[in-house]
Amino acid sequence: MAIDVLAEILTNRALSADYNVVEFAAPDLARLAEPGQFVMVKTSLGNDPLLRRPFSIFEILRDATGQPRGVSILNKRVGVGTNLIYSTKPGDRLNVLGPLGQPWPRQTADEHWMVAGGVGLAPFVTLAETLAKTNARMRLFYGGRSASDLYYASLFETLGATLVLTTEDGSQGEKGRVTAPLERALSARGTTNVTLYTCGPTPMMRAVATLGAAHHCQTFVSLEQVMGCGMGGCYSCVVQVNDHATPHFVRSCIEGPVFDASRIIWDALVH
Amino acid sequence: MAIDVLAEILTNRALSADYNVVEFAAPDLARLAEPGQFVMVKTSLGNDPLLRRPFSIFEILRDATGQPRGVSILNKRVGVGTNLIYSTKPGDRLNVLGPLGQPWPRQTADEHWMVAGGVGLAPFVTLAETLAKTNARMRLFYGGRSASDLYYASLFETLGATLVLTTEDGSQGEKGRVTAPLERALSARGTTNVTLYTCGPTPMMRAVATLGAAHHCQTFVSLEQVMGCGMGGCYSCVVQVNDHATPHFVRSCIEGPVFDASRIIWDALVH
Amino acid sequence: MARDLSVQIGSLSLKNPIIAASGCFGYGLEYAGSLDIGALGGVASKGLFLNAREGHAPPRIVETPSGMLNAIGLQGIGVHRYISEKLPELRRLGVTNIVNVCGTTIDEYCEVSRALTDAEGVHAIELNISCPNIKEGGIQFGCIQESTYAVVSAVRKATTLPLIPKLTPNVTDVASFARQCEDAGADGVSLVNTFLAMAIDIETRRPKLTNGMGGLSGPAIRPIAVRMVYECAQAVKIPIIGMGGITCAEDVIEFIIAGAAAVQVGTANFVDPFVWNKLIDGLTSYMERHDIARITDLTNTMTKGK
Amino acid sequence: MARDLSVQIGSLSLKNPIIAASGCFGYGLEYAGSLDIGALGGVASKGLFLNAREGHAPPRIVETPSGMLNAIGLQGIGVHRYISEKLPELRRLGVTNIVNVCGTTIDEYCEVSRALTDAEGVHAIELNISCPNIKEGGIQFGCIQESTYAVVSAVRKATTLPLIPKLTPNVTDVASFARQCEDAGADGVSLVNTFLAMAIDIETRRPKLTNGMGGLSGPAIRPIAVRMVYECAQAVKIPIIGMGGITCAEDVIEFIIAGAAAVQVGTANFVDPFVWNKLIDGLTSYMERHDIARITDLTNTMTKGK
Ligand SMILES: Cc1cc2nc3c(=O)[nH]c(=O)nc-3n(C[C@H](O)[C@H](O)[C@H](O)COP(=O)(O)OP(=O)(O)OC[C@H]3O[C@@H](n4cnc5c(N)ncnc54)[C@H](O)[C@@H]3O)c2cc1C
Ligand SMILES: Cc1cc2nc3c(=O)[nH]c(=O)nc-3n(C[C@H](O)[C@H](O)[C@H](O)COP(=O)(O)OP(=O)(O)OC[C@H]3O[C@@H](n4cnc5c(N)ncnc54)[C@H](O)[C@@H]3O)c2cc1C
Ligand SMILES: Cc1cc2nc3c(=O)[nH]c(=O)nc-3n(C[C@H](O)[C@H](O)[C@H](O)COP(=O)(O)O)c2cc1C
Ligand SMILES: Cc1cc2nc3c(=O)[nH]c(=O)nc-3n(C[C@H](O)[C@H](O)[C@H](O)COP(=O)(O)O)c2cc1C
Ligand code: FES
Ligand code: FES
Repeated sequence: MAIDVLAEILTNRALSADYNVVEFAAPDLARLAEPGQFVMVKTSLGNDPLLRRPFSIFEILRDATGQPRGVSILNKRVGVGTNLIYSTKPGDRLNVLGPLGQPWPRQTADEHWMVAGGVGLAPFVTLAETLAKTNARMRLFYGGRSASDLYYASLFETLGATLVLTTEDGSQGEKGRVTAPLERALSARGTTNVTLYTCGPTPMMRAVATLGAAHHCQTFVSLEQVMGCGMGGCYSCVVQVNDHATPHFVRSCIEGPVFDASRIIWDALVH
Repeated sequence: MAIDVLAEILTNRALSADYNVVEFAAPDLARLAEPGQFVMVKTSLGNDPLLRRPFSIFEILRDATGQPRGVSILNKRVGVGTNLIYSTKPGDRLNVLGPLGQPWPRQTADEHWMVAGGVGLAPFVTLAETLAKTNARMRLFYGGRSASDLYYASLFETLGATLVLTTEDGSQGEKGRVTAPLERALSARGTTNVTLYTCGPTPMMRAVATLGAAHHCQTFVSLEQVMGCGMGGCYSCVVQVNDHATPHFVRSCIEGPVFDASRIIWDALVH
Repeated sequence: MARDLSVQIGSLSLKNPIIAASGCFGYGLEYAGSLDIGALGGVASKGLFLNAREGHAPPRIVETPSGMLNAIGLQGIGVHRYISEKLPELRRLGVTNIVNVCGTTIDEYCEVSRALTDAEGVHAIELNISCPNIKEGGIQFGCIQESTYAVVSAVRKATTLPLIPKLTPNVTDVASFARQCEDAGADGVSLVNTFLAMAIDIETRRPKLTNGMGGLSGPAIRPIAVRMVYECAQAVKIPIIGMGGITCAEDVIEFIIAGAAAVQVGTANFVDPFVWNKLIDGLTSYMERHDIARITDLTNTMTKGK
Repeated sequence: MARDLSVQIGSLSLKNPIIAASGCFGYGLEYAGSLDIGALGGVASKGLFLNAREGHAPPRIVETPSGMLNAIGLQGIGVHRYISEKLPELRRLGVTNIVNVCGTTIDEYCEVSRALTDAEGVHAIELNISCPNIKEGGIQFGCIQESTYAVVSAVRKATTLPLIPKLTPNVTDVASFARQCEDAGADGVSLVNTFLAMAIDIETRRPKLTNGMGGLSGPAIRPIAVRMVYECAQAVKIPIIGMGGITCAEDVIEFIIAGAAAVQVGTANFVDPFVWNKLIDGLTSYMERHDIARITDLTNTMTKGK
């Protein structure tokens, strides 16, 4: 079940010239949300821009007693809608529809390794919080262009995750792509049963899926297709999967955004 | 000459649930402005609403040394654009195009009587300031639905204008329409040479024009037609005038908004 | 006083004039978890061919000013799986089902229509002769008057269900197509389908949609759609289902005044899947304010001129 | 490297491809106090008949989502006053004048065109066979292929000026009309004029425009206009002037890639009368970024498919 909330913006915290975190007051929506689900945000009042924009639920906000009071999103400016979200002010109200989509599935592996690139970090806070409750062993492989692109790493540390950071310019962590330390770690893991979770640029996710398959790890990806409705109504968000004899399109808003990586026909994936 | 300024909003002062005053930083525009001119404000960033909205220049804002630093508008919520303006915040930026249109003409009458209804007060502050500089004798006939609709009356008093207030519910000044005291004053004025200036609802302006004609007073009206461009480009804002043998349409954005009332064919006027 | 929102289109009874537009509401069931889809006037299904179709490769949509382009390519499960997998649940939920029928040949249109006529729970057929997004069928029937007449009269013989051809706006004189439908025995017409349109990525110099062109829908097209509904209402006596850019009750009322007996809402559902109650409530309060007892009293009531 | 923005349409030379659209820039002089109108690629005048016209009673425009309707009704001073009162000053300012010619009969089109041919300072004729807002002329020539051919070939004989018929989008197959113009000897075609459309005041149940219907322009129509320009570019060899909803340099580039040699900008000028420099600057920097030496190298360069 999804609900639509004309949600007040509680805070808008700029992390950089491109990234910000917006907190919405939306207790009912927050109560329903599961890790990895997303919301559709209407970024303007009028008809232009017309369609909502999909965002992972970044954090479930809680009051002093632990009750859900809202959700936040981690926003990266890439176009008109994300620009509008970047420039919102506390007190503004935007329509937030959710929670939508399939959450990260619950896994019973020995270790849970999250692999995030850039704004692909968004769906992992809720996952890490849930895993932390079961004292599961977690690692976060987190890559960005430079140190200033790596946000919230310490939050994951607090939740008990081991951090493996990489930057393309070497300004923090290992220099290079996040898949390099991932591959080494997979090779070194011995008999430890590891589940991989990944979100980020498509080439990164594809590389993680390939590594996961090569190392026989269950691998989940959270895809980011262009979405018109987020509810299964428009058939815009399809990805090609290979479950049946012939490849076919499924709607990533209701069958996803989280998919078992082995289903995805990567060559057919846009973005 | 008109210029377009992406003007920062300095203050947004709500006068009531429907009226507010917005101050824009726009020194160059303010320097060019003459009493009775207007600006075209783009009320949104995107394409919806698409067109700018016309507003009288309410005040010329000046710094401590008397230099123009911007303009304000007196805004009344009636639809989508005026609603957006009502809800702007300081620091927001909107495009303001102006100054546009013909100003109130300079007159050498013994007395200058301004007749305003509701938001029709807007073009009179600049007129009163200009008249005040010449120590001209002024009256402001100002009508509203109730006391809470009459704003800025004291400003006019400060500028030396005699106030004649009316409200439909009698909560301030005389009960009834503003044209009643106006008619009495006209009848009582003796040989004093009076120029009338009016802005407000069309029926009011029409009544003032009729009174002005009956009492042989030069009468100017500031009309508020729907305007697409404000610069003479679209021919949307026409009013029918009778200067020539046959009635014909002239563009109120460039021949007006201020007209000699005797030119207007009132029966053809919308709004 | 209770307001009568019911509408009759041939033998099709709608409890209210607000229908979910084809292709914009999945098969309906996608929304059943979040709202009471049986409360809608009707649900127009996604376009159905005889067989399943994969549709076009994404990107399938692109946003435009106050509108969107789509080139879904009629991905769908085919009529038989619709009947076996979707209809039972739709029936259980009390949905008024208006099935959008596609075909690449007149025979296919007839065969799909026959299958639906034999099924339980189908209330009407909306004949899609106007999809701009597939080459092999649809729109070519909708752009030539003789073809429109031919396909509508053939399907008329194949079904006893209320038959509502859906017209394309991509023609010079839409009213003449409505007349062909009326002459061929249609119970009503629906319009408009989307406007053939295009957006180009200036960096790659390729169309933004994989399919090249797409159909424009949403508020952007509303003024053209209202004009077309008005023109059809002057031309035919059968009821008209109007659509194109409806987002709020005021828009619904505008279409009804222009000549529509009922309306469909497509793109607005993407923006607000809970729009339905707002439309119905807004319509009711307008009727109260204007003392209109039956919504049918509002249809085609525009006064011309000043 | 300097970028070459110049464009040739028959014997009409434009210094750059950005033209002010007819009816959206007065006679040009309205803007001369605020900007250098001689720097534009060209100015398409307000539509001119032989005689002066009063136009329709207001309201003449109404805003719609990302667009506007207009029914100005071609208020204008007539061709002779244009020649005597406007042309001298336009000439002095170095304006490239593309005069939009209207008529209620073929004879009138020819007579207006002859007068302009004899005048000094007219650079081209844009033949308005597409105004949706007047009953007695214009659009009926633009909606029937034979009539289009007839009026264009008649005016072709009446003038030596570059002749550019302006097409209406209110037809099934706009490219076939472009072909008629080419066959009749036109030097280019311009498109699109506005889409016939309507908005109804639901409180009064009257059209919002006094005239009833009006023409839709602005960003809302852009994707349809781009598609139509593309279709024409596949169908004719003469240059195309594209328009419909252009607001920024990216939009200009989109039309050029779709097949336009030059573009016109109408509604956007209402929103931003200083849009012109932004368009020209944006175009130049795109050409620099993509290493395009001549803007003509960009015309009709869309790659189909993936
Ligand atoms: C399930 C899901 C979760 C997401 N979570 C986040 C998140 O937590 N934080 C975040 O910043 N972004 C997230 N995104 C991506 C985000 O939705 C897009 O960046 C946003 O829609 C772009 O809107 P815009 O108006 O700024 O861009 P536009 O101006 O519309 O387009 C700019 C560019 O972004 C691309 N784009 C447009 N729409 C989408 C879309 N729906 N998905 C992906 N790319 C798009 C366009 O192709 C174009 O290249 C998520 C997307 C999905 C599908
Ligand atoms: C020269 C001039 C000076 C003006 N000065 C002021 C001023 O100082 N303060 C102020 O509050 N208002 C002023 N107005 C009126 C103001 O422009 C309109 O109220 C505003 O454009 C309405 O925009 P909207 O989007 O809120 O309304 P919409 O949602 O567009 O329409 C709501 C209603 O307002 C009417 N309307 C729409 N546009 C106009 C328009 N351009 N002019 C008049 N009525 C319109 C519509 O017909 C409709 O009934 C002035 C108008 C003109 C022409
Ligand atoms: C994504 C999408 C898919 C559509 N699919 C169909 C379809 O399968 N059959 C059909 O007749 N119309 C289809 N349409 C057209 C709509 O039913 C409707 O006619 C059009 O979108 C105009 O209405 P709107 O502006 O309310 O969306 C589709 C429209 C969209 C946006
Ligand atoms: C107010 C207005 C008046 C117009 N008058 C004319 C005209 O006189 N002659 C003509 O050929 N087109 C006229 N047009 C159409 C425009 O030239 C142009 O074709 C159309 O508006 C689409 O471009 P746009 O979206 O950039 O405005 C007019 C358009 C508007 C909005
Ligand atoms: S976004 Fe509409 S079906 Fe997935
Ligand atoms: S508002 Fe455009 S001509 Fe006056």
